[in-house]
Amino acid sequence: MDAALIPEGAKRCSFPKFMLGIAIVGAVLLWGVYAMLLCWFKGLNQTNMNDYYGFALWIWADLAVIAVGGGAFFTGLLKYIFKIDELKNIINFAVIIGFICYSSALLILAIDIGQPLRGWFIFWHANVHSMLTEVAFCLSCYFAVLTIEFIPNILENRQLNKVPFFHHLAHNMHGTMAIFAATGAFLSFFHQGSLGGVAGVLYGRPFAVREGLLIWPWTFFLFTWSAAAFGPCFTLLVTRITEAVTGKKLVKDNVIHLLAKISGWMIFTYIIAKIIDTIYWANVTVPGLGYELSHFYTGNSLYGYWILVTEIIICGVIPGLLLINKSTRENPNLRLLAIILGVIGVCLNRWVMVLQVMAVPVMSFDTWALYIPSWQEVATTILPVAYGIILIAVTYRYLPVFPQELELNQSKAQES
Amino acid sequence: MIQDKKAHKFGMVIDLDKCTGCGSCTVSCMAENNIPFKEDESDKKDSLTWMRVYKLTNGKPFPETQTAYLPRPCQHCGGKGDHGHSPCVSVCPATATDYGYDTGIVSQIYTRCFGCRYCMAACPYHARYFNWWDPVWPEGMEKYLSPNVSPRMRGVVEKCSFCYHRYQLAREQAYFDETDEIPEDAYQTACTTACPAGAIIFGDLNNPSHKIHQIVKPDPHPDPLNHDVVGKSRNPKVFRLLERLGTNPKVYYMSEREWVRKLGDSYLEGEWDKVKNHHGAASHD
Amino acid sequence: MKVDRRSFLGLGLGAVAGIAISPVGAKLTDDSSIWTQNWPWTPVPPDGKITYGQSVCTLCPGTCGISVRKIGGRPVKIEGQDTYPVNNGGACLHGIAGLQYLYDPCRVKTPLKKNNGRFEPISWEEAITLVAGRLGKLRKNQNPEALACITDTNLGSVPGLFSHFMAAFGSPNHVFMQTLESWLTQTAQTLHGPGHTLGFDLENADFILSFGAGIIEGWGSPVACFKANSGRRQRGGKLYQIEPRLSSTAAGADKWIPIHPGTEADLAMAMCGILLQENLFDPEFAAGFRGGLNRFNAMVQQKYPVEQVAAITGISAADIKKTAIAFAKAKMPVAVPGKGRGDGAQSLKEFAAIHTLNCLTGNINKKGGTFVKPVPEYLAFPDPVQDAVARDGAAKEKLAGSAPELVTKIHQSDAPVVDTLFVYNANPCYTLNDPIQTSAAFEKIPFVVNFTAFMDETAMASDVILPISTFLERFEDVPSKAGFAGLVVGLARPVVDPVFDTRSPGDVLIHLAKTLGGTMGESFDWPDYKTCLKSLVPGIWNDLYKKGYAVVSQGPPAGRMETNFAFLAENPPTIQPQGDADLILVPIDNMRVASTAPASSPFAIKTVSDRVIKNTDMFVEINPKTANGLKDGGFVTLTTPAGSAKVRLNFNEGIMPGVIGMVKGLGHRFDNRYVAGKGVNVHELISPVIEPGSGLDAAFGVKASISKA
Amino acid sequence: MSEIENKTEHGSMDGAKESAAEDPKNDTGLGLGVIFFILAFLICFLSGWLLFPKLLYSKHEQPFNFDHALHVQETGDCESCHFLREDGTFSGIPKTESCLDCHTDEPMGETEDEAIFAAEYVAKQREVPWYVYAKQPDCVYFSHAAHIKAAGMDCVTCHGHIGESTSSRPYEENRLTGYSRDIWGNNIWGITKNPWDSMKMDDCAVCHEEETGHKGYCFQCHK
Repeated sequence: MDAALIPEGAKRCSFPKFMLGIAIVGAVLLWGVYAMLLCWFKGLNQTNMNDYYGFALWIWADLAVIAVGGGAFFTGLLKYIFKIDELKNIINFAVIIGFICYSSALLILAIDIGQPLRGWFIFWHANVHSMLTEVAFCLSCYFAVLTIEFIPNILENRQLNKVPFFHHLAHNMHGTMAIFAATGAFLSFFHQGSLGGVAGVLYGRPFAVREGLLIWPWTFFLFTWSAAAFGPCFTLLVTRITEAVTGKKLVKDNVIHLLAKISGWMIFTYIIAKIIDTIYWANVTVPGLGYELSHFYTGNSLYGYWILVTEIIICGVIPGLLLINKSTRENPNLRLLAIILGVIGVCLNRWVMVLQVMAVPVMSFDTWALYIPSWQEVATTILPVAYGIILIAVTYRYLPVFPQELELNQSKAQES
Repeated sequence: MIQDKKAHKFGMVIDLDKCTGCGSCTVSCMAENNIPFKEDESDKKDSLTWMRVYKLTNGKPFPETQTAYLPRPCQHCGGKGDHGHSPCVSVCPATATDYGYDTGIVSQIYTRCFGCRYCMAACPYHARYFNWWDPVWPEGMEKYLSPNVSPRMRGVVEKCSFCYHRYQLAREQAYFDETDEIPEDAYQTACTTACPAGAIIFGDLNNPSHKIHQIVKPDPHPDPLNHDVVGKSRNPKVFRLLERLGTNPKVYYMSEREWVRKLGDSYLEGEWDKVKNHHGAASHD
Repeated sequence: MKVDRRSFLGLGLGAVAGIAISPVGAKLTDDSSIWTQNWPWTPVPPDGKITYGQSVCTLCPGTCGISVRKIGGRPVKIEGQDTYPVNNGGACLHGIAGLQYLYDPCRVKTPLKKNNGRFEPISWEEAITLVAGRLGKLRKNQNPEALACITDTNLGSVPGLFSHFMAAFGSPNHVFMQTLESWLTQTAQTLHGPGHTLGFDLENADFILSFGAGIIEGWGSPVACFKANSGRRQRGGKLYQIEPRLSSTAAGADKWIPIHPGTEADLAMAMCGILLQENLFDPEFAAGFRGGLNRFNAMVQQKYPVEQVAAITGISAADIKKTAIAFAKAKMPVAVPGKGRGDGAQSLKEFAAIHTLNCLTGNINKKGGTFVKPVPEYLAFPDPVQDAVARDGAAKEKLAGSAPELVTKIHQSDAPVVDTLFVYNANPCYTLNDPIQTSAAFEKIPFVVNFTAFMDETAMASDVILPISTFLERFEDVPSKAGFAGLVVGLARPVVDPVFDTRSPGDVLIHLAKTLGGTMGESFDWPDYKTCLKSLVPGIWNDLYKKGYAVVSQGPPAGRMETNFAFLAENPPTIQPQGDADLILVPIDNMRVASTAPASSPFAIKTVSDRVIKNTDMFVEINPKTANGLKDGGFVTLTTPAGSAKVRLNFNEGIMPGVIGMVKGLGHRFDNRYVAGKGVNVHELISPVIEPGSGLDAAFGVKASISKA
Repeated sequence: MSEIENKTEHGSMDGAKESAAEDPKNDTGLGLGVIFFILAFLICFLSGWLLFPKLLYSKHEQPFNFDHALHVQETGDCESCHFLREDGTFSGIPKTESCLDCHTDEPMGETEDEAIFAAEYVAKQREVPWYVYAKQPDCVYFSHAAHIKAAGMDCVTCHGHIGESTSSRPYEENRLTGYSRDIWGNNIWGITKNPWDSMKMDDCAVCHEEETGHKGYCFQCHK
């Protein structure tokens, strides 16, 4: 039915099967859209957020998708600037994942704000002192860059590529991609960082506040670093999932190993920095404000020291070591474990830097504030996941996303 | 920044020993500022009360228990070093809230706010409130709304304004009378005038003739122990909330009771005894 | 010509390009954001000229002067009136929320008649004719005493007009709700003879010994008391608070002395004993002691020895002695009776014992002391014109001494004792202990006429509702009361035209009497209430009208006071709480909740702690030691002899073990989603116990048990 | 070579058909496309510029015509009717009561408008529901006293020569925002020649910046 659109030589499942899958995920998507419309038309009373939890699940989801979407800029940086050519075999997919993550982030922001129709005031009446302004500008610009990076891949669709204009456009865009990759890396550095800055500048919140360099608190650098470290993990994870779903090998092992190795070193160095930051914060920053470390990890039913251990040791040090070490890195199961732990780790870090910040009492007579999201919040948070799955399915089906796909699956095709 | 010849610094001092926790300030504030109410207001984390009264306790068992009340308006922080970079103002992405260098009041434009709530995350006092709901009054009750304060729409953040509209009214009177002076009693907030116990005193911290200045005796120099802190009270009975964070609030509290003063901030074990008699640069003279 | 894809593409692109470089996009983006700034469903209050109106708040016995800010003639804010001699600026939260009462959705908007259990609107003429018809029959049948009347108080011209009406009609059955003032009058009568009441000069006293009086929680005239308390702190005056719970007053006191609930009278008796024994009473004042001081002394020494009282009250003997001696040795000591707001169930024995402490110190009718003063007499009512029917009826024996006693009598009797009942400014079907019984008693009364502004529980149990204007819409004289030291009469004045089709109660009574005609009409020979009021207060009308108030008396009353100990010397029995469970439930007065009529405003309810009401569930306070394995915040069933309720626990270290505290004023059952349907009415768990000496309900609490729900 | 091949086959055939239509030699399609483009562009462009502003605003006539010039002639100034109250607040549009200082329910002149005023408003003791051209939204606080008294400005500076008008023009209201058109200004891009051509926040800010060196803080102009 849609054979004409499928990349030449690639094998795809039947159209009805494909549509069935899309329909199932689409139903989830529609559920999310329904929740989104409720939030837009009835207001944020549809959520379980409150005056203590002005930032909650959505902002966490925002930070998390941007962190794991960091694979796009970092892989681009490595490929186009550091000229690590093997990565061309995964860069397309990294860009798509990045595109999904960033478009999701923008969508979530559009739901999250109380007055979506006035959202553009952030640009029009921008306050340059606000980290969020920096986030908004860099995020939108980088999203534009990602779109530009994504376009050549779209134009490589068999039908589109037949149009000479599109064909040449795609070709030329590939040629200039280094410029965009550099721009993207620059923008990403700032918005990943400013997302870290969002928490780090809150000097009214001892749990979040960090000292830093010039106007940037340490969390600024930690966030950029962690996005670069864990973003590739997520790219690898999604690649692995796509391989599992399609039942095909899509990227050669040497590429995977290389990216995993780079990620491993990034995680390892990041986690050392994070440990230093935590120790400094716990021993200097916080006592200086009159708080014991235990204040932040006791006296409530959720946030205990376990979260610190999980984030730093289990989901930081361990994946780092597993990916640095050649034998564990090249063991598919251990590698998978490491990248899963890594993704959990960075998401947990973003959770802590949003939700735990809100939960900790600051005034001595205040109490811990815990919160459970409403179904509307959960649905709108799952919405981007469903959207991502659909977009990956569609792009995989119709675009030559994985340059090595045909090569890796030739024998199979011949066998049949 | 307006370099006013005579910049004001409006502030408040609340005597916690006089405060009875009666709630008049809260209600006066709600009536003055067109604050709506809902069917269920028992979820205090979703209840618009610019002026909230907290209950403090010394945590001791019966019969040693002691309690006190602490009314908490917006603290109108001057920010670190009192430079006007209040925690909430510096983070607003749309410049919908700013620090008035001529009054020391943190002001807002509700109609510019697009509801990102970053300011709420920044405020450790929970002084900022979000309009989760459309403001709705029972039929006919909207007749008592005051035109001096615009009712806020759903989806924006609001907070105590130190009844800025009363300042505006006082200024209009002064313009009409062709004088520069606004007498102390011409500009008083709704909570101050309502307080039946006379526990709230409001005025210009920069004006030595004002009662608040005489009670608080703000230290113009940075605190030698923490240079972010400016305007520490030289009155041993007066303290501020979370002073150590360097937010530099303009709302001061006063109590004879040491346990009450201690609750103003967090202290490591043994630390309180060292700092409790430290009252700004003056105590080093 | 072939229209193909390209044509459509051209059309689309052209349209997009054309719109894009026109102002449509930019303007609509901007305008849609401006639309969000001016949503048509967000109200825009109209502007206008600022003016001020002055009136007196009648929501509670506090009688504060208020200033109403109006904009374009529309009242927008109520504040305390700076110059008013009761509150001197400042106002309580209920008064400040007064405009919510004015526009309350459960205001009665027009006269109503009950027909088959449902109210239907009728005109004022119909309503008056209906009531007059019923009343006319009573008089025709020579049975005028079958008309009874409950008003909140007996003070002021409006309750006075009701009394006048009852007298002219020929019924002795005008009873009043229990108020602090009624207890104080009874106490003064018992110890000093009829025609007296008590006032407390808290503003100047240097040692206040409060037996549970919520001095900063609504006792007496709340704002005046708040000011006095702040003044006391500045003066360095002392406050000792004796009560089972760490109330705000206790927390703000110099000393909190926890006491077993209901044993205050014993303590006061023991303290009297100490004062007498240690010769710490004032010999000069003692010259005026009558009626068996010695007998009293002998009795207290025998019946209230300190050690025994220490065991009963839970206060150590040493503390009792120390406190009594400190009190006696103070320069200006005042012992203050009246637990909580002082308007709930209390005991005359307790009031008398506490006031005896004042008498013994001799700090009576002196600055900073207790004032034994005449009941207000500023109203010059003409004698009612009575015909034979009225004279006969009025001479009959009074059914009851108080509203709770009347209700109990009606409830207990099989024969209809009352044919028609007037209720004015009271909500007995909510406020009295055992309101279910009260409502049942109301069912037994064939014809209940309610003069009320709000559709409350009692209004719902009435047959005809005559909607009255609020204190912001009408004239009324408002005398200070409830322990206020001096006598200030204020004038409530209309600051706004009646919002609904309501009338002043005085005008309604005049209209009703004229409709009845004959001697009734002659007794009410005024054209309207305002003229009537003017004629009733000839001496102070000018002050009232010009200044808004008249100070009738201030400072200590002149003259020596005689004190009669006969009542106490008999050692009247102490009222014990009903039931035999282990715990004791006591109502708590919370300043933020109105416990009598009218109910709280939405604003007031909004300020109530989430440890009192959460959603619609109510918390009761207990000491963690009493919990017995139950959890803080957990649901329990609270059971008393009168009933049971599902409530949640609020652990409070500041309440005596064994005591359960429950806030008064919640659990309303009328139709107002902002105020009613939240929590439980504590009165539903307590049955009235009429104290023999006073005829008033003295059930201060009840035995109770809790179990996991 | 089976499935994939076949599909590719089909695919290319589809492609071939389409490319025939797109054959550059057959340029009627393209030409028509261009014509449609131009047509649509012009229609949308012109309606965006000319029709849209008309649709965006609804027009209302004032309850009756008001002759400012005549009244200024009779009273001598603006302040007789538009005055500062003793508390410094601004009276705005006069209430009927103020008009009664001169007018009665018997018309003084002979205009039809005054007759309407006398009969409909004075006699019936009603307020005239004037449309206010310079009405700011509810979020705006504006102090006339600050501008008249402290800054010594006159009415014309902001309001223009309304005092010289002899008739009331229709009031135009933005259908979406409810604003008077005078706030944004007649020009749809907000371009203005005179201060009174528009009364937006930016217009206030420009002058404030010039006169006081600062735009002012939020609450200076917002409530």
